[in-house]
Amino acid sequence: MAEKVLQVEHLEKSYQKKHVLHDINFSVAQGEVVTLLGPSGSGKSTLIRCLNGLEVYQKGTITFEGQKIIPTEKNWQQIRQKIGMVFQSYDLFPNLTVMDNILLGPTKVQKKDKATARSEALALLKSVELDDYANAYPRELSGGQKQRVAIVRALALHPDFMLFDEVTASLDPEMVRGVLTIIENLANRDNMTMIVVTHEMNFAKQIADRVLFLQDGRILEQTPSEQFFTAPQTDRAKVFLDSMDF
Amino acid sequence: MAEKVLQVEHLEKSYQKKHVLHDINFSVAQGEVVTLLGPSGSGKSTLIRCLNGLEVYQKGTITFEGQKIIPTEKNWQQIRQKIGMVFQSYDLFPNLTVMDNILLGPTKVQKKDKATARSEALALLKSVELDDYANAYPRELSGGQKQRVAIVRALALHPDFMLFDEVTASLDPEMVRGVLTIIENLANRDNMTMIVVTHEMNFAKQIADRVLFLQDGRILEQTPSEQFFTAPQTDRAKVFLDSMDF
Amino acid sequence: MSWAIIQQSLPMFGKGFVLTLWLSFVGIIGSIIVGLICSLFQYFKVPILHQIASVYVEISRNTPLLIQLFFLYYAFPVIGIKFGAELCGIIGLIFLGGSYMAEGFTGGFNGVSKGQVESGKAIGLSRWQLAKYVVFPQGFSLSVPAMAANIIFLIKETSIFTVIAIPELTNTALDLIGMYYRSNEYLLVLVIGYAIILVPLSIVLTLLERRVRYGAFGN
Amino acid sequence: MAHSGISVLLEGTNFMRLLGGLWVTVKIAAVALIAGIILGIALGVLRTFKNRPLRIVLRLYLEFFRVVPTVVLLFLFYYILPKQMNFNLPADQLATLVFALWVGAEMSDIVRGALISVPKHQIESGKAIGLSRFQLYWYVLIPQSINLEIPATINLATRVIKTTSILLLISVMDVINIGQQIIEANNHTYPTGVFWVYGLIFLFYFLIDYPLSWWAKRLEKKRLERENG
Amino acid sequence: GNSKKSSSNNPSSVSQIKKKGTIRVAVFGDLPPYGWVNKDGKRVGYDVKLAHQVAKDLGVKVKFVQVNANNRVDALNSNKVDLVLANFTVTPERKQVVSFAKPYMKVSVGVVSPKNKPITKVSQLQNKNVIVTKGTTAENYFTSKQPNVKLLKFDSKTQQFNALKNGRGVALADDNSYLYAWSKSNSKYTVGIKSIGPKSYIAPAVKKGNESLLNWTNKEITKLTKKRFFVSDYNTDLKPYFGKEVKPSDIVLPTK
Ligand SMILES: Nc1ncnc2c1ncn2[C@@H]1O[C@H](COP(=O)(O)OP(=O)(O)OP(=O)(O)O)[C@@H](O)[C@H]1O
Ligand SMILES: Nc1ncnc2c1ncn2[C@@H]1O[C@H](COP(=O)(O)OP(=O)(O)OP(=O)(O)O)[C@@H](O)[C@H]1O
Ligand SMILES: [Mg+2]
Ligand SMILES: [Mg+2]
Repeated sequence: MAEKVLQVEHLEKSYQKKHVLHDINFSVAQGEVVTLLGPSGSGKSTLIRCLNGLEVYQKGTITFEGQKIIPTEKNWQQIRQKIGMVFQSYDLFPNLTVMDNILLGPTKVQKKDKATARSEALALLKSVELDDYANAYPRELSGGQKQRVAIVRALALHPDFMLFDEVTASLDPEMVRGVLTIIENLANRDNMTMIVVTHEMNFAKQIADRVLFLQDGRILEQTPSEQFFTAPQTDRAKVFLDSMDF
Repeated sequence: MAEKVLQVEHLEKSYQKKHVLHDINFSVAQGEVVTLLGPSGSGKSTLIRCLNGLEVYQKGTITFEGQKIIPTEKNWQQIRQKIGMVFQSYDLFPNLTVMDNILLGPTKVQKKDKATARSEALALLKSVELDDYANAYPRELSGGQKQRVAIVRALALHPDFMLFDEVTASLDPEMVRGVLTIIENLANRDNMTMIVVTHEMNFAKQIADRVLFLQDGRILEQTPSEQFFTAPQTDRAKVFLDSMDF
Repeated sequence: MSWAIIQQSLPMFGKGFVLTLWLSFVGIIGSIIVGLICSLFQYFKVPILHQIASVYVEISRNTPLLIQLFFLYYAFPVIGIKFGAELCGIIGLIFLGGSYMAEGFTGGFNGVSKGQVESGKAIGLSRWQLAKYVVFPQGFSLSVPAMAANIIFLIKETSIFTVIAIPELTNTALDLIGMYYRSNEYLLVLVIGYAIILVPLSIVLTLLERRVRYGAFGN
Repeated sequence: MAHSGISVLLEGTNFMRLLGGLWVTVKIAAVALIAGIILGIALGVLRTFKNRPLRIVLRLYLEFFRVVPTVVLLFLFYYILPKQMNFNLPADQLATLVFALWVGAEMSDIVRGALISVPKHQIESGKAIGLSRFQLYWYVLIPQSINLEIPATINLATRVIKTTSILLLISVMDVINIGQQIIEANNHTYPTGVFWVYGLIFLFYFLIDYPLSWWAKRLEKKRLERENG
Repeated sequence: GNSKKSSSNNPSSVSQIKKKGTIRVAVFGDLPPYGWVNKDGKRVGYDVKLAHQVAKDLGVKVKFVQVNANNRVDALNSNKVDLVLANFTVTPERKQVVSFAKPYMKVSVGVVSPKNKPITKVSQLQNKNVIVTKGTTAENYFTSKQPNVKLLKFDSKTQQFNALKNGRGVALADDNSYLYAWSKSNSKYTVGIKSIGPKSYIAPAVKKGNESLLNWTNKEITKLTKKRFFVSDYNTDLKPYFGKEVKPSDIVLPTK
């Protein structure tokens, strides 16, 4: 098996009284694409947010690129430069232009040279067909365009690992494809290691190497993609898959 | 052809400077289910809102059950009792219980006897499997449940005609089916006349007698359902349909 | 700091305290009534009255209570209109508070979401029914924080009544200081007097506000 | 008789003196606002930190200035501070200080409110690209909260300007105090002078505050329009 | 060493005043003819003239701080001013909180009322509203000696006189001398009670413990009295405002 980029062991997470994640164990290999499926409220977002230090977890360890993460805000801040994350709500900073949104990380966090960062950013924008919008403000973009910029913003830090949390959920149906194509390219062409939460079953089928199926905060199954969509191991997953196409 | 319940002729609508609907002409026959498809921003919501007097239109006439509507707020108020409408954002009144939400129309607008109205409301709630929630407040319900109550609230006025505007768009995927089933039953079992705006293509296929395809505020085609989904008349509709399944 | 001095002054402060409470109470009730009437004029766009209400709100909000009181108390009698000091105070407070309350209610009514109004229309509610069953109940809850802030504001404004010789809390303190020169003691009692009224009120209103914000109407 | 009273305003240098008093008023309000706003921004940012003791102290500061009427604050500072702490300022500077501290308290609440109403997603997006806490505030939170703060701040300014009317109680030579001097000096010749002098002062305040209120309302309306699409 | 330290700490000592080159004097701003601002915006009056003379003799400039009756004591105690020349009547209570220099004027409480409803006896005031200014000897007198009289208490002279004109009380009580002046220019009113309570004196006041300025002021008053300064001050600044019922000897102390 390829090198493990990320390893999660015995992760437990509660919100005040609510126990949301139970004994989560899994790992992701270099270049692997894992999709996280499961009904609403099963803990997908919570899990993926733990992996980026956006949630405090109570127990367990996360090992990233061979190093156990000591979960202080300072450490996370370092690690986040290597783990990109994109959310459902395309949260571009409305007070900055598209270009400035993208440059903020490279120039302010990584202290890169501005000119280099800018030409890199332009190349990335070009790859998502948005180079014309470099100086536009987020409010001038459609949802799909915003989400593509959000992906570029994460990629501009050259992360080793990407997390996507339902990035198309708030898009108009016609906008969905453009965004998914970019993620698909990242997976297949650039061989990016990533974890993707999605409700688009066709898309999941297409990119996932492996599926983690979550239910009530537990991993019910970890199955190679082909097998999951044709013959899932658990009944719950079957019911879930059935409900996803009307 | 069956009796025309609704007839729209030469409808034009602008918001300040923006011309949003151009020369809209169509009619709906008794018991017919029309779905309104089209890309985001094409004017679907605006059109459907004009049909219920929620938007002021600048030109054209709407004829409902043989009578030309004189578009004053007073007239619309009468007509709205016969044309039910359900929105994307399940806007139940948060200050009233489920039952009171439903009873408001029948008892206050139509001055029905409270006991009768209540037993009718209970029957309707039962039909959507929510009779246990009669005394709950909207905040205690899930999105899918709220949307089902919103449909019941509209039906409680015994409308002759129903308008649905993307009623499942803000629901979790697993909640969608329950709501669509109810609309499907209304169409197929109760033979309700209705116009449905939706992005769920499978659902549209299943219930529509006819599809109106809107683009940039114009009706590009009006095609019987079977034909539209297999061989739409316009290229634009083809592109649209392609984009809808990844 | 002398306890004896404080103790001796307590009966006078007690009277001032009661008067402050009473004037605030009457002023606040009056303000709510005036505010409500104005906001109803504005909500229903009653011809003429709604313009009058708007002009009133602007004048009242953009001038100091002190000058309003000076006018009522010192200037109006010159043109033959005379009210007693306490009446002047109450009229002034209501004149001021009415516009703040009106803005609060109007803000609440306008804060009711468009979706709610449209849902109401869609089931055929008339304009009045819409107001009665949808806009007002929700609008009042939305205006609670503004009301809370206004109530505290108005109580504090009663301190200005001192300039028209109403023996409320502040006037009492300033008077005692002028006679017996024990400013430390009297100012301490004065601050405590206001704290007794306003701290609990502020806590209750903060809690209320929190409930309105997070509780009731999360759709 | 009432008509002739208006000429009290034109008598001698009366009108110019009233304007001079107004200038004192405006100057105190302006300096207090500038200083208070700067103070308030700093405190507002601090109040969003998780540090509990700090938050409690700042909250107490806010509540003190909220609960005590401004008239009383003025007297407290005017009489107590110099005696207890040997700290002395002329009345107008002292008034400026009190108003600045008051503005700082109110402003800290405005700033805090605006900061915490920046959507949580924005903070998370910022964290996700590795921004430090300072960078998060500087590039994301503060710029985004400004639209929310401006109307509230203008409204605060109108309140401060109105409240300057009480300065006459601590012998600042503000517009009202000058007005009283004029009323007293012309009382014999113009018995209805009181009406006109207070009337003019009333108008002065209105002319300063109304445009500000109008501006705040307009900004607020625009912001709401932007937010609701 | 202690006393030395405190005197060098004293910002109002004669040496400090001379060093700063300014003396800060509390005066009234709305009490003609004692301390007021005339039509041209100039501070004038009997007290103001005295202040100018004091400054001149100290060889410094004068800076006026306008006060109301009820903050004269605190203006001194909180170091807002060095000297009070604001018609400050010497009373036992006040002596405990400030130091009075030698008096320069005589005074007692009088009561002014409308000519058409004149008040001539204190008994007419029982249970009636009487207007006073906070922190005056008139307020003190009625509070302690006439508890059945209802007092309306104002912050400033302007406010109290306006209140009388608006008929908010049956009469107004204050130091008789300016009531004479006021009633002369307001001919519908008369000083119906010329004097009640004890005769008293008006004197400059300094902060307690400010021996240096107190001693200097005492010498100054003695000197000015001898030089008949107060007589000429009376003639220029007071006499024109008083009616015939006032004689110089009612106000000015005898020149020893
Ligand atoms: N801040 C919070 N406080 C308390 N409970 C929370 C919080 N955030 C999430 N939860 C709870 O944790 C559980 C998991 O939520 P999570 O958002 O991870 O689910 P999800 O699988 O991402 O759902 P969805 O598909 O709807 O996004 C849910 O029961 C949710 O109610
Ligand atoms: N209140 C408004 N003021 C100005 N323009 C508006 C307003 N509401 C809608 N529009 C514009 O009218 C056009 C049609 O909008 P409409 O909401 O009807 O589209 P739609 O087909 O329902 O889109 P969606 O699928 O996203 O709901 C769009 O260009 C929109 O920007
Ligand atoms: Mg989620
Ligand atoms: Mg729409």
